[in-house]
Amino acid sequence: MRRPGPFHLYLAGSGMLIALLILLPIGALLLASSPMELAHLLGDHEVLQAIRITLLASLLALPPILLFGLPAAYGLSRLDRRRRRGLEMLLELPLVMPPVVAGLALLLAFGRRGLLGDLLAGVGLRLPFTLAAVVIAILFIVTPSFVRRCSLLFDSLDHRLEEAALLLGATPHQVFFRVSLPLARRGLVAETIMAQAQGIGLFGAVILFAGNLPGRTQTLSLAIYSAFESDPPRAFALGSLLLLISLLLLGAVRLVTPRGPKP
Amino acid sequence: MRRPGPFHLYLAGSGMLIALLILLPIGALLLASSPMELAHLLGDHEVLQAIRITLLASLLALPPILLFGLPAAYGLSRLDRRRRRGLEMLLELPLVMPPVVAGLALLLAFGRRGLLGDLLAGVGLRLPFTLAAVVIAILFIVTPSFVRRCSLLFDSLDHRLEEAALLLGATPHQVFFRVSLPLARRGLVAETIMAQAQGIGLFGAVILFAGNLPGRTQTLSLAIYSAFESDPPRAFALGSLLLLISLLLLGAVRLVTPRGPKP
Amino acid sequence: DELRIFAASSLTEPLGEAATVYGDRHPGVRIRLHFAGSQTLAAQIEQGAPADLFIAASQDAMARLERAGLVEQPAFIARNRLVLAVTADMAEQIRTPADLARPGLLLVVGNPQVPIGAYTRRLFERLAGDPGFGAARVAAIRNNVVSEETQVKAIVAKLLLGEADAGIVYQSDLTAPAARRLVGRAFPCGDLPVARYPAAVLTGGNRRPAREFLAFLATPPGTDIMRRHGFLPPGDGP
Amino acid sequence: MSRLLCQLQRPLPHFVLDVELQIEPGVTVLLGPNGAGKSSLLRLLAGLDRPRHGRIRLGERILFDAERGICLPPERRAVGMVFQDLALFPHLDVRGNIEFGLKLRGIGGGPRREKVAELLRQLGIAHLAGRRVTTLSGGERQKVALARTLATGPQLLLLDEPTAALDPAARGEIRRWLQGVLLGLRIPTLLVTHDAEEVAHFRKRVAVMEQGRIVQHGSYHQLLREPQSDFVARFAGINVIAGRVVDNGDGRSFVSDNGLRLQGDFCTGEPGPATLAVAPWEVALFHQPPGGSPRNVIAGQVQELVVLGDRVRVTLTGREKIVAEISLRSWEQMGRFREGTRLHAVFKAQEARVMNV
Amino acid sequence: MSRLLCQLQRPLPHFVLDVELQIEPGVTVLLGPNGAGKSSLLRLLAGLDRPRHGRIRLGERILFDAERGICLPPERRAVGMVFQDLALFPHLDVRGNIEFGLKLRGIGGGPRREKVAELLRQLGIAHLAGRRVTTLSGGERQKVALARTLATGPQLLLLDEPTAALDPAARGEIRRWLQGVLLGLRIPTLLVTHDAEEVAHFRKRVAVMEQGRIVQHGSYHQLLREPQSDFVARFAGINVIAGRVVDNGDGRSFVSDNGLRLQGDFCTGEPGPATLAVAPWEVALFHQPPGGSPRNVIAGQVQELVVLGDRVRVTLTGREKIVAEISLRSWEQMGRFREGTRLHAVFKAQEARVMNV
Ligand SMILES: Nc1ncnc2c1ncn2[C@@H]1O[C@H](COP(=O)(O)OP(=O)(O)OP(=O)(O)O)[C@@H](O)[C@H]1O
Ligand SMILES: Nc1ncnc2c1ncn2[C@@H]1O[C@H](COP(=O)(O)OP(=O)(O)OP(=O)(O)O)[C@@H](O)[C@H]1O
Ligand code: MOO
Ligand SMILES: [Mg+2]
Ligand SMILES: [Mg+2]
Repeated sequence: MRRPGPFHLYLAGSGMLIALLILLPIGALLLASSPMELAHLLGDHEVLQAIRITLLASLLALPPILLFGLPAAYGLSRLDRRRRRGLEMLLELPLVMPPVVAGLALLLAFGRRGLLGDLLAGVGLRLPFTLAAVVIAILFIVTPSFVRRCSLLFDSLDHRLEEAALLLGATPHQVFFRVSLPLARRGLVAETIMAQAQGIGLFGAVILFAGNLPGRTQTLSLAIYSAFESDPPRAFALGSLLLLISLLLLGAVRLVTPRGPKP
Repeated sequence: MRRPGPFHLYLAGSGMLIALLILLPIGALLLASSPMELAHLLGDHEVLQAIRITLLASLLALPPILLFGLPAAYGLSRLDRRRRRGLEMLLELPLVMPPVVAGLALLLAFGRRGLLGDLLAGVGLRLPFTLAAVVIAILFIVTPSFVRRCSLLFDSLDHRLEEAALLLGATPHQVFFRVSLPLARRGLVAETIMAQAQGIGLFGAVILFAGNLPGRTQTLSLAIYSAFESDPPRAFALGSLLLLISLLLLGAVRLVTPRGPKP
Repeated sequence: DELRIFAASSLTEPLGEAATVYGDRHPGVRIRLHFAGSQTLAAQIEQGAPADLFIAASQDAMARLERAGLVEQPAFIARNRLVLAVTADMAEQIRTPADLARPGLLLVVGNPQVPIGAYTRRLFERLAGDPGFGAARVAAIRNNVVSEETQVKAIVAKLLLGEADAGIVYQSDLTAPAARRLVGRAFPCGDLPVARYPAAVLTGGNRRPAREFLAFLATPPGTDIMRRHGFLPPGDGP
Repeated sequence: MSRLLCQLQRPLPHFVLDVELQIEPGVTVLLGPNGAGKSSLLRLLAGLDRPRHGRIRLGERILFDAERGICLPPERRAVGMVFQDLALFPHLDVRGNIEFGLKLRGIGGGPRREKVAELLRQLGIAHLAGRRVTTLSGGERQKVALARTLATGPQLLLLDEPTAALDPAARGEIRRWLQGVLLGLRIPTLLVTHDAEEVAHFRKRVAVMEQGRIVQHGSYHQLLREPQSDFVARFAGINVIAGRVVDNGDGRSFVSDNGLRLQGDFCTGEPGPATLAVAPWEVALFHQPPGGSPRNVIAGQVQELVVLGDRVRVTLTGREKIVAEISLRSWEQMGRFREGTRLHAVFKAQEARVMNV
Repeated sequence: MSRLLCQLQRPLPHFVLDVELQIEPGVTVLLGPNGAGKSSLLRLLAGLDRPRHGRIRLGERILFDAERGICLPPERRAVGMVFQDLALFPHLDVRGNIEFGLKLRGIGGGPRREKVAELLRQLGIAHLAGRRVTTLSGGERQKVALARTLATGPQLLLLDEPTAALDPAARGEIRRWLQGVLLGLRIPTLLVTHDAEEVAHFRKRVAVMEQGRIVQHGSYHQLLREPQSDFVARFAGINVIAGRVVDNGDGRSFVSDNGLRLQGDFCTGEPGPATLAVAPWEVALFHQPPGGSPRNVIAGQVQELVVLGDRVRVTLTGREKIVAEISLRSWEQMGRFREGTRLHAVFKAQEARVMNV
């Protein structure tokens, strides 16, 4: 490589600053509990349950995110600008909502007395206090920005390639699956990972909408919050555990998804 | 346009489903309080203060996000794959952290007794319970995924254009400012908007690290939490207010940023 | 003079009012109130938060700071009783706590790891030990629990929104205007667990105004404010 | 055995694309200056853009009819197109690009492999089968684009400068191969090119587009004989001099816009604006003005001199600019004159044509 | 008045790029088959890729020296390059693209506007100044790329097929204009092209690259006379027949690999492997084998026949394939024979060359 000039120092410096911003708190957290404590936690039934529910919920949220989120993003990126604006703002709104507000809004919409309450009751569905509610909370928080960001990725594709595929006889859905998706693959995988990560850390909305019942709706994040009130060191340790599990998960996802060629 | 086939119905259906998922809770929330109540809130000193602090903090967070986040993202997208992996995971980690954990980690790192406590005290800095802490909390939560996502956008640029610029005599920093940034502009603006939105909604990390001091560190999101403790309907109304303000903000940002040509 | 009070969120209303009244009487003192969960506050104080007075909703958090030598000897400033809160719709069906055993009821309680939940668990233990109530009934009641919230107000919110039929909360939670839509039902047996709110002056803070404010809370105007918001006087004993 | 009939209108930024064209099975070459609308026409035929008015019929199939509201989407038109900028799929390797269309058609296993192998062999790129297309050279990419399109067996072929990046040897080979393939397929093919040799090769049907319109349509021979526009003349390398035919008692003469007066049998046509066309190889050069009464002599100075094989192309500028092509031998006999030399150009009267415009 | 000296090595996937080249001010044409490494060489010179070994010197400046660890970054090399795929900035309009380099150099206001206006005018694209580059036609884009590079006043110019997408008229004009500009600039220029006419134009210095190496370097004339590789021969359209010179008592003869035996004065060279080169215009065609002792006659069947202006290119296949170019008139006199006709090709002995390989 070339000799680093001031610009490269700026790039590297920015990177290091941000790395520090992340590493310091994470390091401090990890240092706050001993490996023994962490190992101990893994023997705790309630902790294991919480891990199970966390993984289960974020796993259950994955198919709808991909199944509806990706086509919605693709559709959005193909709309004309005027029609996009409103939709884009709609997708950005949930980001703004503090967790309590999001949880409340979910209750107001899907709760027993909520907007859809009677409808859901009619088909015998009760969402709050169920795993389904955890999943819906994740979907509500995670999907909109997932869609918005994937649409940015689809925007950056070379439109000619899609035209070329059409002319080779690909129907629009074949174009989507065989050209657009694979071309945007790297970015989409990254977005999916980030959506999963966000889902794992979700707290406020889940606790309000889904409640906090160990073994049923208590995710690791809720367990941490609960522990924090009675036994802060345990909360620290649980936080470290969550980080380590996520690290493993993020690493594993990287291993199983062979990266496509950089377009 | 062409006649809509089943694939287009799938796209449109997915879009509608997601729109519903967003609109229902938001609609329910807005319906839960009358316009009168909202107008009333705007006369409340504490509310106005909270709005001011919210806007101030997210505005103060903006320059560092852009100033360090963009170059870090650019640098990342220019690293080779092996070195990227670890850094990418690092950037994804903060997403996983539940707000309490994030707040704790921040306290452990930058608090008076934290890792950097003595260092900061040495230079006469006390971060917790200041506006600076709110900003740092926003930075800690928002910057990593901002960087990660912007690096995806930089990845999707055509590398040849940057080479062409070099050959026309552009130094690396001129390439960055005159070619890479403008080319990725649409996406970067969108990511910046989303980062701002996320900062507005932040709660857990802020209350832990920065405290909940009205007029000093109490953001709208924290005010909602406090209201929730004393007067839940007021919390609903504040939530609606937050949404409306954000809507105005998002719309305004769209108006002031003329969109570059779609590359 | 500035007085920085870190107080448990459940004290938001009465302390807010008390601060106003106290401020009127002592124009020289500026009171800054900071409300959050007791443990959050404790963690912040541990990490060097600038506080003069700490009022917690649980002895755990206070004990933590005591051990660290960050606070002076704590004293209780109020008590709070557990009540059964029932939504207006269910007021007919749930007349006494015993009715909670009915299958299909949605009951929300506190997580045992937070104070309200710890008290609730003790309450259930007492009830189970009470022959008049019966262990079987308590088991049935526990079966109806759909959520263990980490915040009392989350329980209240769920009741207000009609998501749950009944919840176990503090007496003080039913005094807020919004809670008028809820009906309180007292628990029968005499020896009920009672929540206590310990307060302590921080060793590293501005002690004089903190002590004076604590003293004010013990005067009739202070206790009156607390009472109006559903709190009981501190009484005595641990 | 289906022909393409089209009649289309679509506004472009600077002019309206307005084309009526009939393309028989076999290759029709489409010529035209840069920005004439050639690529735009191809996109309309392919269904990637939509005409404002008109219709497109391919054999019995109606691909587009504005009035009847018919507009077949591109993927159902069975139109193969090689883009000017190729548009190879960067996420697939060479084989993947070529078999893309075959896979869509559900052609699997053996037949697909064979088809691909055959195309790879025919284009001489078998050794590249597993390569990522981003690592190919310009010419290699063009071959892949060609193979990808031909693999799908289209019923109409649109080739936008498909050999522009090929080296001349490869270009000749692929041109011959393409001709063979197309002869076998007998489908209408529209080939955009700027290469005169390519036009000579597919000489039977040539269409010329300018400013969005087809200005000439016929065999290359016709084009050469009667270039109906400046572009065609320059493309074919024909000298075209603008002027007018005037009647002067004892016969007619041609007076160029720059005042050059030429007389002789070739001055047919009605008096009025006209152009004179004469091929460079019909122009002879002399150091001294030839004897007799030289009525078709243009004097000038050598401005440019290019040796092409055994011939020398000489550009003379005087009152008018005229290009002559003489044999290397004549040039040597004339003393290897260089730029700046004053010469006299004479053309054989019977080879020059004056056309009224 | 600085020349470029380079001596470079860099491994490519299938071969090693290994070039030693000296480029004088003025245009050197770089020829070579697709995938020979031409674009790769340009990237190395520009500093976009880094050679494994070697050095590059431009005048007094050392751009690269592996041993001394010198590697000037591209932006400090003052090298202008037109990419094969152009790489125009899509976020800027035509004017913005052209003035990009000027702005970087801090050239503002009037001088910049004038410079841009001049370039726009010279390339005939003044009307496109405000257009987004994504809306340009292929040829228009190429002109913008050229203007953008020339605007910066480079000290070394690398042009990768800069006229490939231009129509012939524009190509000729721009070629002439480029020549004028380059004459004025007097900077070393490396021009990659596949266009024979372009080579004829810049005929003085031609380098031929194959498989990563410069296989021939000289004037176009030398190339035509002594094509030292199949590619050069085919590029120049020269017939090349591989075989060997054998000594047979009464003189030497040339025996082609396919068993064709030719005798005569031209059979110079040492016995051993050799190639015979003869230009198409030096080949005459006859219906009947000519009288006498025809020792340089190749019999065959007409495989292909292309009319190019006033000449006809005939490809004959017999034992060997041979291409002849005869005048249109001769062809007409021979009865306008068509594909399939059996003919005899004879070449003038003094024009053929046998080279040992
Ligand atoms: N998307 C577009 N937006 C605006 N103008 C366009 C667009 N595409 C093409 N044009 C303009 O339409 C005209 C015709 O362009 P087209 O690409 O069809 O030319 P062409 O005949 O293919 O030229 P070339 O031989 O240079 O490829 C040009 O002037 C071009 O600038
Ligand atoms: N990035 C790359 N990765 C791998 N192989 C490459 C890469 N770039 C070029 N090559 C290979 O190196 C060889 C030389 O390529 P190059 O582009 O230099 O050829 P070229 O002479 O410019 O050909 P053309 O006339 O077709 O443009 C080719 O075989 C090509 O496939
Ligand atoms: O008053 Mo608490 O500490 O939120 O239960
Ligand atoms: Mg074109
Ligand atoms: Mg190349």
